[in-house]
Amino acid sequence: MSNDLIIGIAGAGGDGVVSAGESLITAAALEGYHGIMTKSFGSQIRGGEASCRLRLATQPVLNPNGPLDVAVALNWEDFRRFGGELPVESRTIVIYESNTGVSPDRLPLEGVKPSVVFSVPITQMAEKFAGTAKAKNIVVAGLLAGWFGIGRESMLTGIRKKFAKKGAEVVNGNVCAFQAGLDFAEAHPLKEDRKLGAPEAGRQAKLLTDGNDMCAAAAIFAGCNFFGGYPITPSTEIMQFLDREIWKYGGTVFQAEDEIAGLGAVVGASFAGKKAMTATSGPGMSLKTEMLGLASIAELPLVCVNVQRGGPSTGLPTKAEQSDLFQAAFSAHGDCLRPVLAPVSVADTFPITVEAFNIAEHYQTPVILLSDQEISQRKETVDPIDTSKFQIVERRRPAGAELANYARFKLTDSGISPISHPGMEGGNYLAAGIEHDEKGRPTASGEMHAKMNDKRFNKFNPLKNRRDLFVTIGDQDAPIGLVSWGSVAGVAMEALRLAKDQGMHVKLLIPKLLFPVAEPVFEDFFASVKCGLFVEQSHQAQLYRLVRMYVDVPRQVKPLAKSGSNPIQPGDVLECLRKLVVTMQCNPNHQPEAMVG
Amino acid sequence: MSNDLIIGIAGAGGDGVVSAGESLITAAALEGYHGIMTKSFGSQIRGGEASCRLRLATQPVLNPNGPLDVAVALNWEDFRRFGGELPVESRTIVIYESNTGVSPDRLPLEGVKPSVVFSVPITQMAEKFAGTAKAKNIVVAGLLAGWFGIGRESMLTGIRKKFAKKGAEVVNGNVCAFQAGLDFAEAHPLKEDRKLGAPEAGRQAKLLTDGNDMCAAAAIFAGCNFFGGYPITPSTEIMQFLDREIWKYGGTVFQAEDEIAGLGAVVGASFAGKKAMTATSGPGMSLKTEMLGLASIAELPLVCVNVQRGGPSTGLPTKAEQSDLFQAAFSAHGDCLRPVLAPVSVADTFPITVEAFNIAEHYQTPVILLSDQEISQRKETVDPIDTSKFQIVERRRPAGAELANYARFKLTDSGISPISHPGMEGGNYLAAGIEHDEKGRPTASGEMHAKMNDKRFNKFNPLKNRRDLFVTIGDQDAPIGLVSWGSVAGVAMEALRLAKDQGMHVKLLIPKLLFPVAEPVFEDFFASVKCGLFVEQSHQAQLYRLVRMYVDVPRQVKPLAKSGSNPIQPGDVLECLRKLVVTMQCNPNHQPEAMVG
Amino acid sequence: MNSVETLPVERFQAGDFKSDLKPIWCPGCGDFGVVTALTRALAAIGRPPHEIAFVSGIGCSSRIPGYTTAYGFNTVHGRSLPIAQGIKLANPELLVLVASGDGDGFSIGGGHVPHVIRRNIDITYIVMDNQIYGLTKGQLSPTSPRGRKTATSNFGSLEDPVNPLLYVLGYGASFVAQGSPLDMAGLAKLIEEGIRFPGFAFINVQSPCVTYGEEDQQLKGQRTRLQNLGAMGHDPSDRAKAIELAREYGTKLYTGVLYRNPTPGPTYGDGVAQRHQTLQKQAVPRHDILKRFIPSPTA
Amino acid sequence: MNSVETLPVERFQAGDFKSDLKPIWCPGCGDFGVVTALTRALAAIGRPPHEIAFVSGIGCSSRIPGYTTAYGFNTVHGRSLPIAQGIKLANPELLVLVASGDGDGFSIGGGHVPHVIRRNIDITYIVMDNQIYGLTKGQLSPTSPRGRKTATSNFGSLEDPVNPLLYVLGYGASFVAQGSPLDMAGLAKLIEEGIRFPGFAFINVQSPCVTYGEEDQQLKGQRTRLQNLGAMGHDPSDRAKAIELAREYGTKLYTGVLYRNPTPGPTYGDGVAQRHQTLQKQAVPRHDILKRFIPSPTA
Ligand SMILES: Cc1ncc(C[n+]2csc(CCOP(=O)(O)OP(=O)(O)O)c2C)c(N)n1
Ligand SMILES: Cc1ncc(C[n+]2csc(CCOP(=O)(O)OP(=O)(O)O)c2C)c(N)n1
Ligand code: SF4
Ligand code: SF4
Ligand SMILES: [Mg+2]
Ligand SMILES: [Mg+2]
Repeated sequence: MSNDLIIGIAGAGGDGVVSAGESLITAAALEGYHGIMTKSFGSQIRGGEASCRLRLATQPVLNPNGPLDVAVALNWEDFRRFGGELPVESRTIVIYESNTGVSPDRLPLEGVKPSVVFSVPITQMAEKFAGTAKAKNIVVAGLLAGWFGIGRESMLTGIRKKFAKKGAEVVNGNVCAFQAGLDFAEAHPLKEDRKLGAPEAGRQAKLLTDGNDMCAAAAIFAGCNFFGGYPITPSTEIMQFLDREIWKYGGTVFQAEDEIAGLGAVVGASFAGKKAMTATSGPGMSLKTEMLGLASIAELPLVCVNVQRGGPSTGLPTKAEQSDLFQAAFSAHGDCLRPVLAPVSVADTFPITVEAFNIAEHYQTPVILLSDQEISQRKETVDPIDTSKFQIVERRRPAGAELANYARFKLTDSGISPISHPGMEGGNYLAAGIEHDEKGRPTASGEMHAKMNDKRFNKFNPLKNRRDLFVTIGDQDAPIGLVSWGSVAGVAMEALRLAKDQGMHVKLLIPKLLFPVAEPVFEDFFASVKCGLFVEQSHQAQLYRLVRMYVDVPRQVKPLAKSGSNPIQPGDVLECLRKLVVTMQCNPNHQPEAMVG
Repeated sequence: MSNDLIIGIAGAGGDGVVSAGESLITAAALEGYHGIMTKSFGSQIRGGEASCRLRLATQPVLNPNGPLDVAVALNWEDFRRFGGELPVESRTIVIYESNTGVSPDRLPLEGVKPSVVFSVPITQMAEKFAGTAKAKNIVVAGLLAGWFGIGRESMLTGIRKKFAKKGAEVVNGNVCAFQAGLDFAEAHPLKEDRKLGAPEAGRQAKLLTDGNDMCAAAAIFAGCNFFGGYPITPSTEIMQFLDREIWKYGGTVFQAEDEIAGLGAVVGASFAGKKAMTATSGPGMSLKTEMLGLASIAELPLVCVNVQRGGPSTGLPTKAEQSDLFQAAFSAHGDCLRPVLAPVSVADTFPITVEAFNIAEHYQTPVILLSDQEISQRKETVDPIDTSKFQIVERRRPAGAELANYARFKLTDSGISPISHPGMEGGNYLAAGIEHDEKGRPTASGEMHAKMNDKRFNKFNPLKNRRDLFVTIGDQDAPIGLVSWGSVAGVAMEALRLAKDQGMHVKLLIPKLLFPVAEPVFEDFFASVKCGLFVEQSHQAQLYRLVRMYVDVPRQVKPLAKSGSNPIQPGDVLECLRKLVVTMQCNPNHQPEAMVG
Repeated sequence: MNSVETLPVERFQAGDFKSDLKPIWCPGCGDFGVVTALTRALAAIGRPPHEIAFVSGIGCSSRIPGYTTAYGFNTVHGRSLPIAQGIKLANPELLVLVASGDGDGFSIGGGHVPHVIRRNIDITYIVMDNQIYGLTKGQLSPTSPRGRKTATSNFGSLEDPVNPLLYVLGYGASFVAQGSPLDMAGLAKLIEEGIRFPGFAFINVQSPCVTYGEEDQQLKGQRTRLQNLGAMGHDPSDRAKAIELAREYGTKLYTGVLYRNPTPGPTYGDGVAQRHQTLQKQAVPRHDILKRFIPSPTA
Repeated sequence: MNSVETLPVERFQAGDFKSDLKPIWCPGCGDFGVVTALTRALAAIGRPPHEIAFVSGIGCSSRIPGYTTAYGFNTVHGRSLPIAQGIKLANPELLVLVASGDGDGFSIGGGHVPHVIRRNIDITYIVMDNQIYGLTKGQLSPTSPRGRKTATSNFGSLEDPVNPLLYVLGYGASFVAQGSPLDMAGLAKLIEEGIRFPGFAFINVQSPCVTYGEEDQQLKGQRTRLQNLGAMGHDPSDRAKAIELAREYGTKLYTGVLYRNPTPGPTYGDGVAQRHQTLQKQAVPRHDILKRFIPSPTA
């Protein structure tokens, strides 16, 4: 029996590798399993190599990483192209297409000799039963369903649905191809039963989606009425989802001529009183810099999603990295603060996106939502979400006496001034990028500038005590502390489990609010900490550096930071932790080398 | 006798206030005095109020700030509009236009009663002698020359030159108006002689210019051949100077359609093998973000000047602030490092600009040069500079064997790879914003990405030991440390003098290289430091925060940071220092409130 | 759809649209005339100030929203059009005006012009074209003539100027006009017409910069050159003729409506409104949106 | 001045301009034809690869410089033209080529087009116009026809498309052509002509996207629609006629030279060269530049 299975499938672009993975994870979701699926392609738009990586488990899955339990190769050249993304170990069960002509004891894998290897005539089976090699993915699904015990019923339903239009014969052929996979598996049982056990929380079906669609859905839930943006990988699906949905609510999706105009339209929509958002990735964020500054000084609410990819510049457009945090916090010129939030998973993208809108509207500010390529494009099972538990915040509008001698930028105690919008009688004012007085009139006065800067910064103070935007796992008094964020937080969570298993006394802090730095939260966390790691996917260890600006991070807390594309593995974390602990024990004053990758 | 005189003059736009100041500082420069002059205007382009502030001294002047020794009001409404910019104290000598109808003991100045006040019929004298009220500024110049003993000869020469074309009568009239000012001063001697003493370093004439012109001249000296940019206050004069000069050297000034295209053309010119630069201010910097990232990954040398003004957004376009440091270091998406330099004065703008080009060419990188509105637009006397002492660095071009199987991004020990350019046979390569291998071929490999990130960061390591880019003043073992940068460094220098006069054991560090943070230099500086201040003109104390990212700043070193427009005064620094020292002595473990303004 | 409903003219006076912020333009600047003409046009239109959103970029000209009582937005350099489009799409009921300078509108902001026009978003776009960068003190503008010496073209400009009238006609604009504060009544009328036009309307205003402008651009210089298209008998429905006249931008100085499409196409807002109507019945409640993610079996 | 000196044709073969980087375009993508035509044109021109700078933005089409042996620069989205202008101005000796897509060139990069044209900088600009965003997988492009359904226009586009041919003619371009990989020889010839043209040259290429493009844009679909301007007897010196033909972009599919100015004006480079010559004698040595700051008495 298994409770956690990592399956990797690779082949050529047309092999249906991804659709095999999708039918498996869909089946798993319907049966109540937890799962994450990631896809990876060569740089070609079409016809290159394709792979997917599927992690299914009986308890929550924290990340898609780790060496494969099962490797499926439809051809070896393509499989090998994914290198470190599909790591095979000796314990990996290898299933491959017989017609590759490779013998099971001479697999073209450097330095590993997997002990369980199946050469399967996949194409031949597809052709024989479904009458077409296109059914290869159906055979693969059958094989996996057979060996690992998931999805038999749901995949059969899927086959019937998918091919219904093509007539009974085609349906039948594909059902037979699937069955052939099942049969093959039955005929070649694994020595050890590796079927997935029952889901721990029962067989209730889960939702299944990716981070981009989740973000878009959350925006609709939060009341977003306007999207302005420009396509860019890996964020485009947010706009695409909204374009399919938002019109139904009287909203608008505006594909602008560039990212500047996209955010410009969002700024306009917000000025006009609507909840508005944009979504982009690194290069687009860079172009939005000036407009974000305008929104900050004009105190206009909006949500700006940055689905991070590898940088700098065009960088690695289809790979994840966490290297846009500095930019999120500091790209604009002048003194200006905008909150930065980051979800840790597809599921988490829902509450964090809703929170982004709430913070934007409450504090009258642009909010940067930092997702990343992995979260945004991975398929993940999600437990049903009770939306009635969520509060939706609306901006504070002026009323009654406030409109009598209306001052848009009134210096209030909270720093938040009631905000009007065109159409509201008596609320007329001049919004501007130039410094202004309470009434919005332009000024060059140093005194007024200082007051307005104070207002624009101090209004965010309450955010620093939003402990609900931080997750701490482990004992409060643990001497070893991990900090991690975004998609890598799932890796840190798994590392935490492993470290505890090895008897380390360790805890983990996951901030979802990255900026402003919540000093009290970090200070409390570090109170007990003697050594530890910031685990993050960037060359510069951006969160580590950012926190240091405001918090005295204990000297023995070091960054474990790596450039993107190759994900950090739980094992990497564990190893660093072990080294750190050993060094500390030998020489508590020693300052180990920085671990920046 | 005086050795340091601060004169403020204010009037209406047409009153010639600035030209009076200019003729005085010119005369002073010719006579070997040190001087700084700043101008300030209302927000109107024309016809509003105008003022200038002139500090002349027998020894080097470190900043233009401080309360006035002499105030000249051509009318009181306009004078008062400048408020804190022209602070009058009881010891200030006040000179004003009689026709304002104000009596000398009822000056419209709140809370001060200057003891020495002269009501002078300035307009009447101008009309009488020069036959026109336009000569008011000539009368004012005469008054100041008379009372403070500067510029008599040179101003007379100036008058003769300026009015020569208008005939002997006009020349004569103006000479008489000037003489009338001198005579008035002689007839109303000050109780105490306030004439400026002889310049300490002798009467050798000095250069006179402002930061923008100095920057442009330094660029030409450094070999700059291409400028691409777009006008923006307060940086436009750099482009304007270069447009007058660079063509003579076969260079080009390209006024682009926007800042993106401006920097784009610079990137192109650099790719084509030329030394190239752009100059802008905050909003323009924000627009250049994406292009700067491209230059970083393509490793193309260029200099990008940001003449900082008040932010965020349009902010305070005509006022100085030091609030673009975070942006300079961190605006681009992805992990990427570009050096940031800042001069402290007009004179310093020469070596620092040359250094910016040298670093850009040597390290194949964009360099951000952070000037600010004050340095860029103030007139300052500059000691003659021996340009033969400066080294000019050229980029390392491939030759011979290196061109055989040329790899543009070769992973060398230094991280610096010889760079070819179109036209060079055998050097052909693909430059790109996308991640690449040594040959410039696009890649999505995590391994290659990590290697290239390492290369692009590690190549800058030698910079962190460039101690020549840091100035330390004071005893190495002083327990009190000041850190300051840019135009505010001059204020800190003056504060240091005052603090020493008061017996404090204090030293000052002035980094001209702000990023990467030179850990060794700061660590050495802080070794003896128990308490101290970062003195800077930004709300967020940006240098303080930036240094904290990389250096363990002693806990009792705090920011003294203020939003822009109203400059920090040496007295402010002194007061904060005193408080800090007192608190430390009472309770060495006490953590005083942050002093962020 | 008519973008502006006509209300009784007496409802408002020009003064109702003038704010108490004192303009800081140079005495004699042409922009004074533009704000006057505009407030007259707005009085004629009769929409109350709070139903008007007035957007601008950065420049002397872009200060204009602050001098009116409308909701103003003095944004950043070159981006007034995208922001205005967001406002109009977010609330189609608003009367949306945009003001710009020649640099703001045709240099840094020039990339946005074709798109607002091909979308035909119902806003009125007024460019104060003084052939110079006023606010930054006299640099070359995209409409400065070839050879012109300015602070950034000390040896004369080497490039042909932009032709705003021809460009917007080429982009397919349905309402294109040019005015001058010299003919205040005419300018007010043009702005009014532009606002009433159902769709994107462009009005180029020859608004001289007295401080950095050339002699012949000043109102005085204009006096001898200005030719009124109405008086000339130009038929504004004749697009070919309009293009021909537009070509003479920079040599001749025509005022009036160059082109008014007699059969204007649908606005972007019309398309959106229709789509909203068609699709609204398909909406599931916002709080049920996650139901989209209930998986259904697949192969 | 002729921008390219004619060298003996035999000096280079098309193959000399093909790099060994394997294109990762989808099989059948129109861009394969463009690189072939281009390398043929370059062989005909006869300048060695190292004297060529080939700049592009981002998009499938913008990958093209990497597939040639020229100095390539695959820059950022929409900014190929400014960068190319910097290269040309910094070193006028170089042959500067620019490649772009419809999105890269007319959406995000559209603001740069009028300016390079009015400056008349001597570069050759090739846009691979497939009426779709290929690289990002099928979103609306500025040249997609009204009503077109794409991943970002699920209910159909609400806007009129950009007309690249008409726009560049309106901006005053002196060489405007359209080609298709369907007529490889013709396309190679057009590119060659564009390069030889002394001044800015624009070539729009109908290069179909086989993966996200519509049926009628595919080479097969083009076959029935393509009309060769040469065969039609079009006189490329007739600007009015060129504008008329350009108007039919999107309905008709003309290939060949639409417009070639028979008396092209000076290039920007000509002006710069002349200025350099005039001013060089005024230069003080660079190390003496600070002498500018020796004050002289003033009043
Ligand atoms: C991004 C950015 N770039 C440059 C500027 C500086 N700037 C302000 S207005 C302006 C041009 C003004 O010319 P125009 O648009 O013609 O308006 P005018 O002042 O002549 O009315 C410039 C370059 C800025 N504020 N922001
Ligand atoms: C600043 C920025 N915005 C968006 C993108 C994403 N992007 C890359 S190519 C492209 C458009 C591609 O379309 P087109 O220019 O027509 O080229 P094609 O792929 O069709 O050849 C987009 C939106 C980007 N790389 N950079
Ligand atoms: S500078 Fe020119 S455009 Fe600006 S206010 Fe003065 S006259 Fe008007
Ligand atoms: S997606 Fe389209 S444009 Fe891109 S390579 Fe494939 S066929 Fe060509
Ligand atoms: Mg102008
Ligand atoms: Mg395209």
